[in-house]
Amino acid sequence: MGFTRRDLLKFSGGSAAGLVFTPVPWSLLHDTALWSENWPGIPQPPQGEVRTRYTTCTLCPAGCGVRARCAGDQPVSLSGVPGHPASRGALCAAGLVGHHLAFCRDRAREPLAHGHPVAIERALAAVTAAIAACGPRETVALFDPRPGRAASFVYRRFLSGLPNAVHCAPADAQPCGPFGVDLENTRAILSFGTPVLDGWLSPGRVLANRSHLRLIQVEAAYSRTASLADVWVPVVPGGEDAFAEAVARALQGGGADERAAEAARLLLQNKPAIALGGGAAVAKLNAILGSVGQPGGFLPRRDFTPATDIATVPDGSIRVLLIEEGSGGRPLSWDLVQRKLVPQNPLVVALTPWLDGCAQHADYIIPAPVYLESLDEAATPAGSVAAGFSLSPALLASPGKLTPPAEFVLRLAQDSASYADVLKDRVTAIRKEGRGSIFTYADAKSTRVAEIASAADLWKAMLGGAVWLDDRLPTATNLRPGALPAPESVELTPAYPLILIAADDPPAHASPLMSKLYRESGLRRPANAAIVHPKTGRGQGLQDGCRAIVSSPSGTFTVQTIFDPAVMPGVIEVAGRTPSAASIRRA
Amino acid sequence: MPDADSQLMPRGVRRSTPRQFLLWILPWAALLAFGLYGAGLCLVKGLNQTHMDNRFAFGLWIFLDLTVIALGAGAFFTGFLLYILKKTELKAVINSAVVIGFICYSGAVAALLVDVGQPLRFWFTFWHPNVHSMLTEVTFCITCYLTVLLIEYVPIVLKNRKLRQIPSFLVFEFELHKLMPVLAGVGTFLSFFHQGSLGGLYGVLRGRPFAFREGFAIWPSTFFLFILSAAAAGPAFILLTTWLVSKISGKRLVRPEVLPLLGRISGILLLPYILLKSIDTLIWINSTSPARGFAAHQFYAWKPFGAWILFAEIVGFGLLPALILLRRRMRESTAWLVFAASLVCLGIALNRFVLTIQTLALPTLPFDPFLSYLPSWQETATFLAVVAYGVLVYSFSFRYLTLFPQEKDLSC
Amino acid sequence: MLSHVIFLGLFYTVLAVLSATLALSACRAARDFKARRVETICWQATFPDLPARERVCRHEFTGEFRHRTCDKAFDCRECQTHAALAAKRPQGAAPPAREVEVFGLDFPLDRFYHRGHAWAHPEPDGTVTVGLDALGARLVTEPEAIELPAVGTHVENNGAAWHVRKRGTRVRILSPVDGEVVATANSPNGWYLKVRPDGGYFDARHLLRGAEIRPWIAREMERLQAALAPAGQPPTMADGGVPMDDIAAGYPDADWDAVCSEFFLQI
Amino acid sequence: MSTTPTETTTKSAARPARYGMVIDLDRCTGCGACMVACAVENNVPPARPEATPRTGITWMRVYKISNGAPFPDTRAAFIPMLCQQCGKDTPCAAVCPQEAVQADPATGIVDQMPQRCLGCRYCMTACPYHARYFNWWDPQWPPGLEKTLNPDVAPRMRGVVEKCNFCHGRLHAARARAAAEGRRELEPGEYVPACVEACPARAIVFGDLNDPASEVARLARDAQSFRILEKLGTEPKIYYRTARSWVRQAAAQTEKESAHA
Repeated sequence: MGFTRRDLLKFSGGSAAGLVFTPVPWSLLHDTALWSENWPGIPQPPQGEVRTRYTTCTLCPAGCGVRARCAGDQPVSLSGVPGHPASRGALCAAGLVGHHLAFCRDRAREPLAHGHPVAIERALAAVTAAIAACGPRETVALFDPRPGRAASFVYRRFLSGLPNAVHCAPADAQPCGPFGVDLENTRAILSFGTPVLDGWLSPGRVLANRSHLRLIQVEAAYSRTASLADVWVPVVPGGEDAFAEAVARALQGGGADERAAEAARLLLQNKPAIALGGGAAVAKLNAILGSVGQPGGFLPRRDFTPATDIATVPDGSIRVLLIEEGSGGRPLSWDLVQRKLVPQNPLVVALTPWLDGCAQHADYIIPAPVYLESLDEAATPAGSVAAGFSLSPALLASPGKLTPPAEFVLRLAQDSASYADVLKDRVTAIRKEGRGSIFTYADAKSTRVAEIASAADLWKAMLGGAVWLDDRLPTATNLRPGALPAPESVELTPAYPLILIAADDPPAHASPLMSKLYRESGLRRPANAAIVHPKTGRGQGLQDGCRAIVSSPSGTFTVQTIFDPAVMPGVIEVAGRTPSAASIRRA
Repeated sequence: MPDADSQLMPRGVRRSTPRQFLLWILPWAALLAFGLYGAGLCLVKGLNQTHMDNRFAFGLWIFLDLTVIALGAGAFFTGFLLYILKKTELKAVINSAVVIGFICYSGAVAALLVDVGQPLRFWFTFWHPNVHSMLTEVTFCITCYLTVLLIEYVPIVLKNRKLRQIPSFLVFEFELHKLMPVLAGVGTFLSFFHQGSLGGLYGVLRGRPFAFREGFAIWPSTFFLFILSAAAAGPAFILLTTWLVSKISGKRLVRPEVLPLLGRISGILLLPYILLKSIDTLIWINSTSPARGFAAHQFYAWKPFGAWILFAEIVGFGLLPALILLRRRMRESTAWLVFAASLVCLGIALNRFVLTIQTLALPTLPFDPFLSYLPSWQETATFLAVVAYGVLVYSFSFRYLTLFPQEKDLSC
Repeated sequence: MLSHVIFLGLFYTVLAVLSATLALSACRAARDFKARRVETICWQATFPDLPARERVCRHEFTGEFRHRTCDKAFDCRECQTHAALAAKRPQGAAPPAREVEVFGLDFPLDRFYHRGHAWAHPEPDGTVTVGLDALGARLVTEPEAIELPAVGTHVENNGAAWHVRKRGTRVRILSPVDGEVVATANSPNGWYLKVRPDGGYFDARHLLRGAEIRPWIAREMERLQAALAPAGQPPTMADGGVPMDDIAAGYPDADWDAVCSEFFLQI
Repeated sequence: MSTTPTETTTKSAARPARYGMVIDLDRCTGCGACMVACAVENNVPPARPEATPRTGITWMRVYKISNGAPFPDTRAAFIPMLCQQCGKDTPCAAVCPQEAVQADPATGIVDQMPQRCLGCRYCMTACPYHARYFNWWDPQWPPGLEKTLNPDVAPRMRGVVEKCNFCHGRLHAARARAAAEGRRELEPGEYVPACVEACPARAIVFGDLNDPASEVARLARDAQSFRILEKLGTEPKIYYRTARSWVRQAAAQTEKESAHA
């Protein structure tokens, strides 16, 4: 009686049936569930004792206080500092994910010469040589996105040692010149295209005062500010001055059209009121409103760093250009730069954390640390009525090989001091002056500088997260705010029948998380979108969503058209463009 | 020397040559393989392979499941009529009905396993059931009923000409067959519940005023409508398949009186269904929907889902076939019979489509747009795989098993 | 909570019913094996699946019915209809050793014929010899193999008695008698089995005899012609009606599997 | 959100909390800070490039709505949408086949348990607010970014549904702190979700709707406050308020033709 195949089958069948009654299959089942819970590829969040550290945001001139929640040494989330004089405990969306910037793509990680790695000494030598070779009519220029910092003083000191050098800055670097805005007491704002509720000054401070502000927004685009303003006055780009004049007339009791009259009425009913924007007309309005030097208006403050608007530098004059690019903010337009450079072999050095923007065209790229990667500073918070200063201690480990722009300039100037020394000197100076008080983030307390024992203590306090604010100046009416250049009016030609204006643009560099959320919620139009009124679009033979080519005197670019009846007819809105005449046609 | 192939076929019936059969099988096998590839992609890479999204969380697959389960209802209902109500004429199609039911349910379950995001957790529903969820009811009943169908399928397989030569198989089959009424009873019970719960699935969606319905006790009206419609569609589908198979194989499979009988059963069930459906719709339009802040007409304001779809469902695919099937003279003509049966099946499909797709396409938030959805090729492939699987299983069963007992007597 | 109980209760009841059904049928199957009812059950399960033309009642041959299909699986011993009709019939004992000759086939009348073409012949010693009738014999002349049951095996009426392999087809011959095999003989023309009937008494009520045989064989021959005729052609016999000794040899391209199944009542 | 001792004592009478929000649509500037803070707090991964607005995960999502009028009469507003934490026969909780959605009676918070979720997405079809999101992809962070994950919240796996849970992690943390100080009840304002904390416009007020003294309860009772799809009878706990009648029209009414003419 042998072991037949039948027996084998019986045996296997029996054992299979028996197996069901053992715990084996069930535990296996359970394991699969566990496995599905920590699926391969799900990262483990960092562990470590949770600590709170403080710093100051340097992504824009607002200088908001930042409280960082850290697991171990790793910041895992940022939030505002309650009671902060400038930010009032708020952070903007970009600020909330500032700690992601270090991990963005297209970071510059080592010094590059035309795309090839180079020793920083070589770069220094090349720049020095180029400066030495400067001709009589050629200038050395340094673009400083945020004048008024200790770094800016380093730049100025360096430039002052050169025959003809110019310290450039963006046009709107210091919106109100040596003045701050006394928002806390302002009752009405007549804004000409200023994004009052969309990043102007310190968002927290503006919004904290929103409830007692009447806002009249004079703007062609129905921007987010316009949508939340009490009154939206759509005017043709370039028509702002005319409207300002009209309001001025109305204020002085003269006749004006209905919209201007209503605006004037609002301003008179809610004093003190101010007008925001460029041009003589706006300056005149402020004079009529008596908003300069008065509570609730523009108040003078001590610090002001005169810097040349790069647009006003004569074309074809810059031989050597050093461009500092911050972690955030709008990048400098290369079209503009090109116009300013000398035709023959100019030298452009980009002191930037990013490989895109102007860096693509620069001869040398000196990688700069991004926000939170190295000790940095924030100058007077935008629009503050008193000079201010705060440190931005690093929260992230610096990947090395990075040179803060100021550091590079110091080495150009053969100055042995480091950027940290410069900041220390600034703090020492503040202590020496003894004016004003510091607000420490951790305990939300204000302390008179005079009461702080030593510069070292002040330094320590500032490193721990604090902002210094100067005492207010006695109000003086004889001052005039430096008027911004008026928005030049656009004259249309048969070739360029439409007006190109800027739509609110997404930041050039942002956390992938933030851009994802904006994209998916449709809260921001894509960067390459051209938004037009359906009538205008059809008039130009376009369809909603089709690809199109926009051409303007300054060049052509392709876009995706979006029809939106909210847009002013005859206008094309494209993110991050300067107003000009333009035409659009189907691609 | 008789070849193994014909050895497996039931005696006394003619089947196509192995060559012809292969030619018939191959394209379907290819389709199945392609579909399995698509499904595999979805399982390995995740459901991003589909075109479903957070707003169209259900898509082609759920529509498929609902439809095939409705069409598969023929199995339980024929079994019910045959074993419980002793309608012996239906012996002629019961085997075929069981096979179809098995195909439909197993296909649906397979599709569901691809459809869920975490197939490994399928058993969680049995472990922590939320008994208040219609889906739990569906899951439990469908798994049970699939087992029932499997048990009903076994005897048919064991009666294969080769297998029956093993005495133990034949004896087991013999004994099992004696207990068929029990299985039929259980099957009927289960089917009533899950067919209903499938309807309840949408009826309970208080967040979707288009689908939400009032009802009795814990069951919304769709619960009962689904049972009735499925019972009506089942026989119609068997009628259709039987006719189709006999056309394709060129054989007479059942006595001439069987198909009209199926048609009559379908018609008898369809008429009350249409009646109740119309009443339910009226109640919904005039009371249920307005009470939740939605004027019913606005559901049909979005192209292409105009009010025509409602009329088509009730009149074109409901009343019309019901009337045809209930007229003896028309039933006598195969053409009318088949036409009406196909209308019934299409009507059921349309009904399930509306409940799945239109429900999800309609916006609920006031500031929200109407959404459209088009399945990805992976989804479509998986869909086709289920179809191909069905055709293959049926073809093999038809070739090697006795699906239509009357065939051998009719064939000479 | 209550809903849980109700719901899960129902679910587990269903599961219980299902498994019980399976278990029950398995047990019954096992019991059948013990009770040696396997062969009978196999026949029971096979009979309904036979084509209607093979299930005609024997009383159709004798013209007592125009159309009647057997519902007792050819076991006339349990059939009241048969009992009634048989009672009417004059029960003269079959005249010994006379032969019926149909289409040149000899059917001795001293034997009882099973519908599966086995004959049974009660011997004086109380045993029953079982063999293949003339038609059956010619269908499986010169078989490739003959598988006879071992002496001592119990054969069931309508159960498999022995197997013959012809042209690759394994044909099972149905036993006309219940009993124990006492002897086997591998002789194609004579008897195959000697069986001692159960209870020592040979009940032949279910077997064909006497006047039934001629109409039966006549009908069988028609079917044979139909079965042998290639599809589509009118049935003809190669030798003008009289089947030759080895029919298989005469029809090399006939589906022998089908033919044998038809006449030996196989599925 | 200051509180007097008497309030706290009344609170400490063991009454279950019913956390809710009032969102002031007239303050919301659509800056998106709430969305960002929410995603950071809850470890929502950045989307794959192939993700669309309909496959991405945004627990908190700011919709832009308009009155549909053309220039210059067009008006726009922003509506932050999140799980509305339905309080009465919660649609999603009722349909989940395996109790992966649970409404906590003690807080009224509707919570999703991703580790039990089957991914059948029935709850998503049940939700009238489209506040539930499915993980269509394996979660993936750009290299380095996974170091910035919030240690208090576990990232979800592919194939499960997730949604806003009022930053449940923060509630647990707050309770732990309270327990450490020997308190059984939370002070008002001790626990706020990330979006509330982050909103620069302070447009979101959060608190216990059961606490009549709380600001959120007061605002919810305000005539300007309303709830979206209130007629569905699911008792959502997110209130919206606006003085602009057209915004209320566009947000509260369900007649869609006008909104999408």
